[in-house]
Amino acid sequence: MKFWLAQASTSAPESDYLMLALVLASIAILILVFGLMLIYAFKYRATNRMDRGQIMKKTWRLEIAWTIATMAVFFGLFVWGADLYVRLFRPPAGALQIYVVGKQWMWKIQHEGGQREINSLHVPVGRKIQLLLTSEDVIHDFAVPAFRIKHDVLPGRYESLWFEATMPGTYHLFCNQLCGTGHSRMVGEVVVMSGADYENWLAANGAAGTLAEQGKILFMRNGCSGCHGSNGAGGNQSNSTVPAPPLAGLYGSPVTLVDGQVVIADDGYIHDCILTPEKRRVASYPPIMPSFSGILSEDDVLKLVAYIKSLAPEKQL
Amino acid sequence: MHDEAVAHEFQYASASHQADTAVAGMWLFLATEVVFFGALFLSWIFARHFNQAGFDAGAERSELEIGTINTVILITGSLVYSLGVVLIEKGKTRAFIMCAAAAWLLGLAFMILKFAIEWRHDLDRHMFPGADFGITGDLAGGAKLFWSFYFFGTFVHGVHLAVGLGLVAWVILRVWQGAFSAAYLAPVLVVGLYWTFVDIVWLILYPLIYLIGRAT
Amino acid sequence: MMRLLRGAFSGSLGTLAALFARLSPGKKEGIGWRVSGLLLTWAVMLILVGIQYGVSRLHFAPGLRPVLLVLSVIMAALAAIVFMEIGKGPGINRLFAVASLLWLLILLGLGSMDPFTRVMYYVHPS
Amino acid sequence: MSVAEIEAPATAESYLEDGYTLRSWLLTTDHKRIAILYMLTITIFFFIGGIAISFVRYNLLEPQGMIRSAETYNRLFSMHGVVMVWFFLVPAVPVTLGNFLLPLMIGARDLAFPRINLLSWYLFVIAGCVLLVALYAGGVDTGWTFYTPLSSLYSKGHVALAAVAVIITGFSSIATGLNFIVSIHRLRAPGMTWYKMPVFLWSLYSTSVIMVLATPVLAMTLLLLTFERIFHVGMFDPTIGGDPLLFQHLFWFYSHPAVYIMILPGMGVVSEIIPAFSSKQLFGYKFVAWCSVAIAVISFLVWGHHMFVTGQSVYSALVFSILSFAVAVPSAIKIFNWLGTMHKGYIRFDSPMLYALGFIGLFTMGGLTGLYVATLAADVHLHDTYFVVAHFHYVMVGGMVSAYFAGLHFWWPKITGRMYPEMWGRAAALIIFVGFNLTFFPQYIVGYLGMPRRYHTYPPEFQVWNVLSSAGAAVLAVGYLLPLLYLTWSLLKGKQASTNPWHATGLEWQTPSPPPTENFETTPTVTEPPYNYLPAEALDRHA
Repeated sequence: MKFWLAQASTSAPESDYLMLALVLASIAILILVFGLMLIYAFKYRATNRMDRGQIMKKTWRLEIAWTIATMAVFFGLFVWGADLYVRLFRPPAGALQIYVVGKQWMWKIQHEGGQREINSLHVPVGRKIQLLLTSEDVIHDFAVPAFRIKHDVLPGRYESLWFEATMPGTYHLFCNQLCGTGHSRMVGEVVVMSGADYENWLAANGAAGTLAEQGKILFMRNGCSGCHGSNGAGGNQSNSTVPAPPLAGLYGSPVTLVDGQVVIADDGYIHDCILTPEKRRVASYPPIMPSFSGILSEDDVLKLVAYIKSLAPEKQL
Repeated sequence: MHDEAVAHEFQYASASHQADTAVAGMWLFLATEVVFFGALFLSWIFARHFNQAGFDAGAERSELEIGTINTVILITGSLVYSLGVVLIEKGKTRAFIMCAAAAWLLGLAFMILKFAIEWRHDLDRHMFPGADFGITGDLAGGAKLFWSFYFFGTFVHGVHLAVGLGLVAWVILRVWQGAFSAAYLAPVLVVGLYWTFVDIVWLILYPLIYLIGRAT
Repeated sequence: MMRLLRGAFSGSLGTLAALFARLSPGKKEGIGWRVSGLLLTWAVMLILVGIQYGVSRLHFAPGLRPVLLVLSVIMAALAAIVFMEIGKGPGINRLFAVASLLWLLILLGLGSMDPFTRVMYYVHPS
Repeated sequence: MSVAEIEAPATAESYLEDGYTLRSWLLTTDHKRIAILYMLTITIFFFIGGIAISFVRYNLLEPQGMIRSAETYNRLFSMHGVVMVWFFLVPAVPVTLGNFLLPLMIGARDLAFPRINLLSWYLFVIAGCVLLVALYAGGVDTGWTFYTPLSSLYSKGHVALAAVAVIITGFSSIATGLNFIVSIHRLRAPGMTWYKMPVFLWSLYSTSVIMVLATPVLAMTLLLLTFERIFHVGMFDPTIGGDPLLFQHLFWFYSHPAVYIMILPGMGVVSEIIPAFSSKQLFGYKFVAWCSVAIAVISFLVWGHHMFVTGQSVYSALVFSILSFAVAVPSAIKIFNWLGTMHKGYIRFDSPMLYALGFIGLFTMGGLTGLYVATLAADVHLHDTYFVVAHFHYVMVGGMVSAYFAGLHFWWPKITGRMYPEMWGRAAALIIFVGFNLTFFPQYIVGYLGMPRRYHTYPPEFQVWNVLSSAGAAVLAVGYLLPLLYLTWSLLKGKQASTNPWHATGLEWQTPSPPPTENFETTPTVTEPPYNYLPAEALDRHA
């Protein structure tokens, strides 16, 4: 029998303090409501013929008093919860990025070094981890109760979720959004390890090249290099038949779209350019990029994104 | 014979009390229709916001001319029915029947133009967002969203218009039979409100379908 | 206060309807002026549709999109005021109409706040 | 046809004696008979939903699941949700007690549109039949929320049929709300000003506002879903750039206010019962009345709090969170006013009062935990866990069903002309209170510990809480079966009820029990304020 939940991330204690405040406030109000109810029920029972005295008549002052008191407490709770929430969903600097793909009914996880796992996630303790989540079919939800974090995983876009584990151990990973028959089997574990253990684990599970290396193979195989050049140098009349934007150095740099909007070429942008290029068409190139939706799986897109990222010079922004 | 002018259901104080209440009931029903179509408009906002290029590319393929003629037809239909209401209030029952019949025919003309001609034309050009959708390439997704909106929205509006045609036909019949007249107008007014409301919905759908996507 | 607002509201609707009637030639009483009011409204609506159609033919600038929508809203308002005679009958008719618009605003306003402010995914400048 | 003469027949025979044929019931336009028809129908659905959830609780006795098939399990809880929400909770109080009492309370002879009222019952029955067909064909497995793209493109259940059933019942709900609003505006008896209306009518009015202005959005949403389901393409389809979150926005635009469709009438019932059994005026009448309206309006501004972790814009989430706190304020005001009503009253503990006190307690607990899930960061942890399940069951079952039973016991003598055995009534109220807490309190804990909703199997460490909960469900089932038995018994053997057995105020208590078809022989003129209870009289009565 378990009464308490492990606090295994930096945000867990913060979330629990908030819960504690809520619990204490509720208990106080429950004591007030149940207390008054029971006292009145007993004291003012019809068979008790004691003199009631003057019955309270003026209500405005009382009504306004408890309205304002309630509002003040509520506003305090709102600010507290909002502050933590905003910090929880703002990705931190310098985090270790791990990709998570949900599909009916499993979690597929890819590390930057190319290591892959299913229904388990190995992370080092004491490092900020940023998860980039997407789904191949329906909406899933990535939840780790011990970290007090949760986010829906949607098809067709990336979501970001971060945490910093503070305690080595193995914790539950649940899908919290009903995703079909196997919903309750879409569970796994998060294994938090010391830094050294994590390095060992990475080495022992070394994959066929890093994610970026695997992406490079796909880049050649799917004909991307035909237009964008073999090293992502970009296309022009000399080295390929069609003009296509250069990809080296693209990641993290601003891109001007046809409608004049300027966006930063981040993971989500590159992902969209591969699967739905019409959505955010880049200016000054003809609209000839075909959509790879249905051709490339989400895993493949991840690898391509990782490859394009690796073409960017190390930027210190 | 039963005098309709003074008889009323037993929860009302008078016939005019009942008639006014019926009209108020229709206004409230139309309020529900406003939010009903509001949900459709919100889906338009979402779809276009996330896929502007494709959505507009789809919209460019819509039949602007037929859409515009249909808009004129519906406006005229509302006008004619409203003229009929003015006339029947002054006791000109036959003139009302003429007007309502004209409104009915205009409604029918809209239906024929929309579903027999425009829809068929759209389907012939493979605009139904199914397997052999006529727009391919990058813009296909957004265009499919547009045409989903188009077929769904015009269908739902068409169902409303079909109900309107039934109601107007019923009113014409009852006026013909002498059941409704200047002395007892509530059903005529109630149907008129609905009839014009269907027109209003089209007035909003018209720019969403035919106009907005044509900017360059 | 409420009564004043209600009065002002239905009064202004009545004035608008009457204004359309007065602008038109014909008798000011009886059927005549109501018929001409209806006809005038119809004519105005046709002109607005004409403008909408003309602009769309001409491949207009994107900035004109809201104008096209506003024209439609004006036409819808004209239909409600003149054809549906919203100014007539018990005051709750107006109450229901205004409520429906308010709720439409809530739905579209709060609903579209999400797509317009959503950051699909942003990378912190690391 | 239904156009009748002004003067009603002089014979004041009760509405129950006005024809005994099946036809006289099935074609009736009498609001009281339609209320009875509704009462029978929703009782059937209550037990269908109850049977479905019994299997669910049975399954959860073991971590690996007592029912072998996960598919079956998903269909069971989905059916429980769909049936309970749309075929019991949403209609429950308005179409039964509301239908019966609204004309009586405003001093009218019927609702404004009696035939539309009958139509709304038929729509409800048709919707119910469509749902039963869907159930017979195998049911749905998407949960009652029908989230896309699971429901539109992936589910193998009968989503379209279920959606059509919900659309039809939605129109039934719109018809009822429309009728109520127009009746309250147009049919009040002479002297019945807005501030002389019982609070129950204020809450029915507010409920109707939600029914009328939220339900159409659900209808459109489910039509879009059905379109997408049939043609495999549509506005929510992420593969072509559609946004699945759009579905959630539209769905919750209805479904969050719908929670207040469920709870507002319950608050209205309690606002009638507390003064009646305290023999005292309702404390802060205008506040309680206007709080209903405020809840109805603000409830439309908070739907996004169901989507704090779904990928909605952070800015939206902030706005929806603070508005969610705002909607809790009027609810809190109501609770304090009910307590203020009890203060210095002459309190009697008949069964309606016991149910009403149970309502206050359970609703307070449900409302307070609502604050947890309105608080952004806390919701991140609690979202889609059993905590949420417990929270809304406290509000909707602990609150709403208790209030429905309270109202049923309070007005039973008026509706049927019979008294039920009082001791059984009190016993059932206690059993329900205890059983309810045993069922749902453990779910708060197991939810905090992380157990997700809608899980067919679960990690063994959660088993203790699930077994406790299932045991509580068994107690609760007994509590809900008891009223069915003794209320049915009372129809046959119960004591004849007097016109006003509880010494309550209000127009409905001035006409015989059961009331005549035309409600009042002559239209009453109202001069007194509501809840004109005289404590001195009460003292004498019990001396």
